Amino acid sequence: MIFGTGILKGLFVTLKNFVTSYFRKPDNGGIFTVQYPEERDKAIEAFRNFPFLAYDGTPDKVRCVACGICERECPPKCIHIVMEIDPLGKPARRPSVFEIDHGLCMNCGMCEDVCPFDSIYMDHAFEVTAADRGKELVRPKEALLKSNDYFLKIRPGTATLVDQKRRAAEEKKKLSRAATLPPQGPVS
Amino acid sequence: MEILELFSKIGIYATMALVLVFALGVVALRNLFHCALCLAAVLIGTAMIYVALHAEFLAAVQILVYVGAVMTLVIFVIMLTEHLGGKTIRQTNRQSPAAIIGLSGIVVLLGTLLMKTPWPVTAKALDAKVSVMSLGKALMGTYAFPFEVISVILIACLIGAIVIAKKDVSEKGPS
Amino acid sequence: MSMPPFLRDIEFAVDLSLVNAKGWCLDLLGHFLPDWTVVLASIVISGVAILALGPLVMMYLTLLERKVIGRIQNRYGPNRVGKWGLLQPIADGIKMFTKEDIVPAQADKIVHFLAPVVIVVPALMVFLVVPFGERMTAVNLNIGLLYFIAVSSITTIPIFMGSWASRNKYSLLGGMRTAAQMISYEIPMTLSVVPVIMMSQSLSTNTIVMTQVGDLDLHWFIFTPWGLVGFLIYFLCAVAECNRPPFDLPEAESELVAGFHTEYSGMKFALFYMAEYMNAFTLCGIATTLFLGGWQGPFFPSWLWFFGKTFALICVMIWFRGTLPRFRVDQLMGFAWKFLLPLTLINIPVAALWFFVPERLAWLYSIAIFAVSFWGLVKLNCAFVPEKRIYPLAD
Amino acid sequence: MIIPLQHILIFSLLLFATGLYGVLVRRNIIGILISIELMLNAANLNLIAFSKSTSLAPETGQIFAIFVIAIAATAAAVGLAIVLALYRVRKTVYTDEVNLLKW
Amino acid sequence: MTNTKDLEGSQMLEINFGPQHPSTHGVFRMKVFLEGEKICALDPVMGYLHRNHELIAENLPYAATMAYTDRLDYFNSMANNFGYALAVEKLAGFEVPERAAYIRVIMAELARIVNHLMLIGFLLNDLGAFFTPVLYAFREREKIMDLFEEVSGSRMMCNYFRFGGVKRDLTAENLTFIKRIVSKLPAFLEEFEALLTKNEILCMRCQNVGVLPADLAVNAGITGPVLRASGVNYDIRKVDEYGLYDRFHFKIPLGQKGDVYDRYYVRILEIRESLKILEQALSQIPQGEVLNKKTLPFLKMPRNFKPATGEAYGRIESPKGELGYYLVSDGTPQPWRYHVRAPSLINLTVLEEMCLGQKVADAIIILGSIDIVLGETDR
Repeated sequence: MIFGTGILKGLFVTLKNFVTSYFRKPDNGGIFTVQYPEERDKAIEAFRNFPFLAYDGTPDKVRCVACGICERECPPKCIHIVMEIDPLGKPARRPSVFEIDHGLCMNCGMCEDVCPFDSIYMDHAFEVTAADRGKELVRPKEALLKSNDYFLKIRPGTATLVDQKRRAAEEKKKLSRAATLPPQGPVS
Repeated sequence: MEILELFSKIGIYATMALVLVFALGVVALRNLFHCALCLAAVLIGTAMIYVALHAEFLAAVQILVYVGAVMTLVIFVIMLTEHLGGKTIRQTNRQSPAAIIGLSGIVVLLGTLLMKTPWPVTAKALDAKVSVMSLGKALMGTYAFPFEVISVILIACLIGAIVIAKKDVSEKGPS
Repeated sequence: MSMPPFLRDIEFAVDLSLVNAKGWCLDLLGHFLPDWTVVLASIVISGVAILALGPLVMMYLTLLERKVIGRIQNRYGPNRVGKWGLLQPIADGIKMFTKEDIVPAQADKIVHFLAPVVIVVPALMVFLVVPFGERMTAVNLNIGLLYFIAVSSITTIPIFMGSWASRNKYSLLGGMRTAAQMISYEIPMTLSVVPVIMMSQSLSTNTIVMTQVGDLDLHWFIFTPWGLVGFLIYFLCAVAECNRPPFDLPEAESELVAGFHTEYSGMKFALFYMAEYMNAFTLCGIATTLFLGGWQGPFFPSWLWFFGKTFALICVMIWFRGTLPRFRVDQLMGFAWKFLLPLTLINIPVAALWFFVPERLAWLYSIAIFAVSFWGLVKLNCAFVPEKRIYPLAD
Repeated sequence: MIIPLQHILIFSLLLFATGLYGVLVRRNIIGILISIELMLNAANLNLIAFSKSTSLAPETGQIFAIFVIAIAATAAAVGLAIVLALYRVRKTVYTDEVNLLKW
Repeated sequence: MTNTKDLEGSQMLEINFGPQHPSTHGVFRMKVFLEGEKICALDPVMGYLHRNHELIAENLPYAATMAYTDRLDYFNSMANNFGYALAVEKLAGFEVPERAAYIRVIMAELARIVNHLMLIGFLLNDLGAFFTPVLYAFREREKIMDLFEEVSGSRMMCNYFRFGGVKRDLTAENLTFIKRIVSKLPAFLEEFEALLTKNEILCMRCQNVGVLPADLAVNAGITGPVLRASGVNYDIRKVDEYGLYDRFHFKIPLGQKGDVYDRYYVRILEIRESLKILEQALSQIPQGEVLNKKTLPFLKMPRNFKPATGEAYGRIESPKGELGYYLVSDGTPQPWRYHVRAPSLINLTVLEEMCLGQKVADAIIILGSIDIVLGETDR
């Protein structure tokens, strides 16, 4: 073994990489850079970033009933919920305040796991910025609300399952209601 | 072309003045590191004057040996012996006034002598061009013996310096 | 091989186009103004050309380096500013200019300011003797090579200034390392040049290029055994002299943060950076001049040849940077003193004998001598030889 | 010669005197050493100036200057080595603090 | 151990490497006393990244801590999850379905590969190579990271393991993707080794530097590749045979001298062994559930999970060494005591012994070869 062969071998490796970087495919040892604003990595369904609140149809039909389970179970305690009180003074089973502090949230997905009302899910949007970490990072309900269509778009697999489950539950509810109440018209 | 000659004259005198200013810096500044830098400036300035006197080879040697090697050594030792950011303490002893008086006397005396003496300037010497080749021939011919002696001295001092600066037997001296 | 005469004429015209352009300017000036202004103008034109060339070369060297290293590492390198990132150096320059200039509170303010200014001066001054092309040496000094070595040795002083004035321990360590490294590597570098001086019997860079003359039958010194060994030694020392990997100890990022320029920011940092790259360029340029036949070469204009060869050498430096880890201080010194220096000392007599021995025989004996001495030096320096190890696999 | 010999001699005299002043008044050994370099430099300048103006072989002055530079380098090397050794033992580089005449 | 307090004010050069320094692998500080370039004393200072991990966990339900364990050793959150899941399963006596157990092994070994590749890359960075090994390692890591993201939703903070299984099943595409990774890695390793292993500069720098004798390593409680590089055959995968490691055939590479080079090369060999495990696991993996049905309600309602009073210590061979989780339950939803035995922290204790008498540059690579992650060291 002559002194210097190891270095020469290493130099050859880098030379080879220099040359092959011009024509090799990314998954084959070529340049694997994703040129971000123009190109984007392929969307991965399981990807989780900050949570969002799903609603059906219009923003006022929030699925969330402000039960506060996610607020309690959130490990870094970044969720703040206040239940809406309707004019009669009774709880409206709807959040009047639903805030998530993005400065605290660690994207663990615990809220999604524990939510019994299929309301809170992990989002794909990662391009979130704020100029002020005290106020702007605390995202209000308006910023968190996203439609079920959006959910279907970003996470088709999960969203379809959830929709099926919800529809089945609805059917069941209807059926049970139909069983307890006398029919009031033709059922479609 | 007289103007160009005038320019070079001005240049030489300016260099001399600067060199003297830096030389004063060498002896008068309190921060030793600054002194060393001033010395480097003096050496480079002197090299420029050598160039003006058509001794380019010597100028290059001066820069190579003095600025490149000796100054580096000096600064190295300064770095080793001075504390980083340490306060500068008094750098001169009490002989300073006496030295100034005595030295100014010597300067005045020698200066007048220099100006009074008629220095013979031969035309042949003014025209003579010293090429690198003739220098080399002289070094290897006429001055071969001193040259060899110098090299022996250099070797001796190299070894001596290493031995002196060496800490103990187990460790290497500075190279 | 000979070219048709008209081609030769065209080549000649292109070759000297830059020189002729300067000549016409001076002629034009000579019609209106006194003689001395023409001399002055000549100096000014050459000076401006060099002053423009230095930073320009540096700017695009940074781009080249980033691109090449990017490709080595399977990245794109800068490609956002301008086509292929060609305007990136300008963007970097603007950034450097507008950055805050931070001076440490305890720093020696004057020296801290002077160091980056002073370091550029020798880096620019050595451009004077680099023969960029036929008749394109700014000053044809008869001691050109010595001048180059002397002036480039000044570089240690401003590095010292920067490292001392920063009042930073990383800087101080970096400065110490610089001193040791630069002095150590200057010696084999200077000695590796000696055979070339012996062969061309001149210190003038122009004459050295002219002794390697030849159109397609190459008389470059690198095609002789002593030239090849000399070139390799010179090149390794050049890499060490401009503090580039694997000899980048003075600014070892993982150890000393940034070495002597840890405390520099903004334009002052840019000046250090500039000096470093200009040094790399001139060292490679001189390597081209000494061993690769300078601007000699067929078909293309001489300056194109010069720049082509120089940039090829710089690419090798960049290649080293993309591949090799760094030496340790003691290994670095050992490499210079125990390996390169003896090899240069062997190289000189081999080159001297080259004069007196017929070529075939000379090839034979020089290859034999170099092989034996290389082998012997490696054997003597057992620290350089990797240990062989066996790794047992247990259950 | 572009400028008269006398001027160079005066200049080198001033340089020499400055160096001598430094040698006389500096407390720091390194300071003394660099002042000695100044003096040697002045001497070199004289050698060159004289070799330009007298009818000796024109190389003589330069060769002697080269010898002087070589000797100066050795002086600096040995001197600084002594300074280092002294500093290691005495923790000082000031001449008036090293007055025991023993190591 | 030299008391560095005594050296303050001496002639030696005192340098603080860190907390902000390019090669301390985070906010870690080494107080170093130098004589020239030689290290006379070294004092590791840690705690800059202390986040109260253990106390937070003691105030949270068991399930919620899983997300926090990701943040311990952020290079291989899969392994951290594994250890914590093991501890809780031991405490509560949950069974893990077979497929989930296989998935766990696959993920843990992939994490080991990622960790070792990155470590070698960063070690070479410490040695002064200009990012080339790191980026080659990144190239391979990227594929594994993509896989992690696909299965767990996040590249680094996976939060993938659950008590009694894993969060999500691997699809057939995932499995073929892993197979492709496994089939391509040996070629990459060849290239990587051609670049590094025989490189003379690397050998000069690493061989006989930072030698850790076997007896010192054992006495100091060093574990993982650092211990095995010193020639001690101790691997928890073999000792405990947790998970399914008893089903796979693999060897434990051992070093001889215990220097930086051995630590580097043992890791390369470990990657090869991990590939063997992965190949076996991929060929054997059965179909079936990935989560124990009994634990699902506890995951939906973490506060309902109240393990009986008792204690459990779950440990795994994390890429850095023995990663252990100690849990004491008092019957409430929160653990009464929770402790992490972090290999990074314990391996760091021999740093000074390895560095004394070496050069500054060696201290950096010795630190790099120990492989610390400050998230785990400081917790």
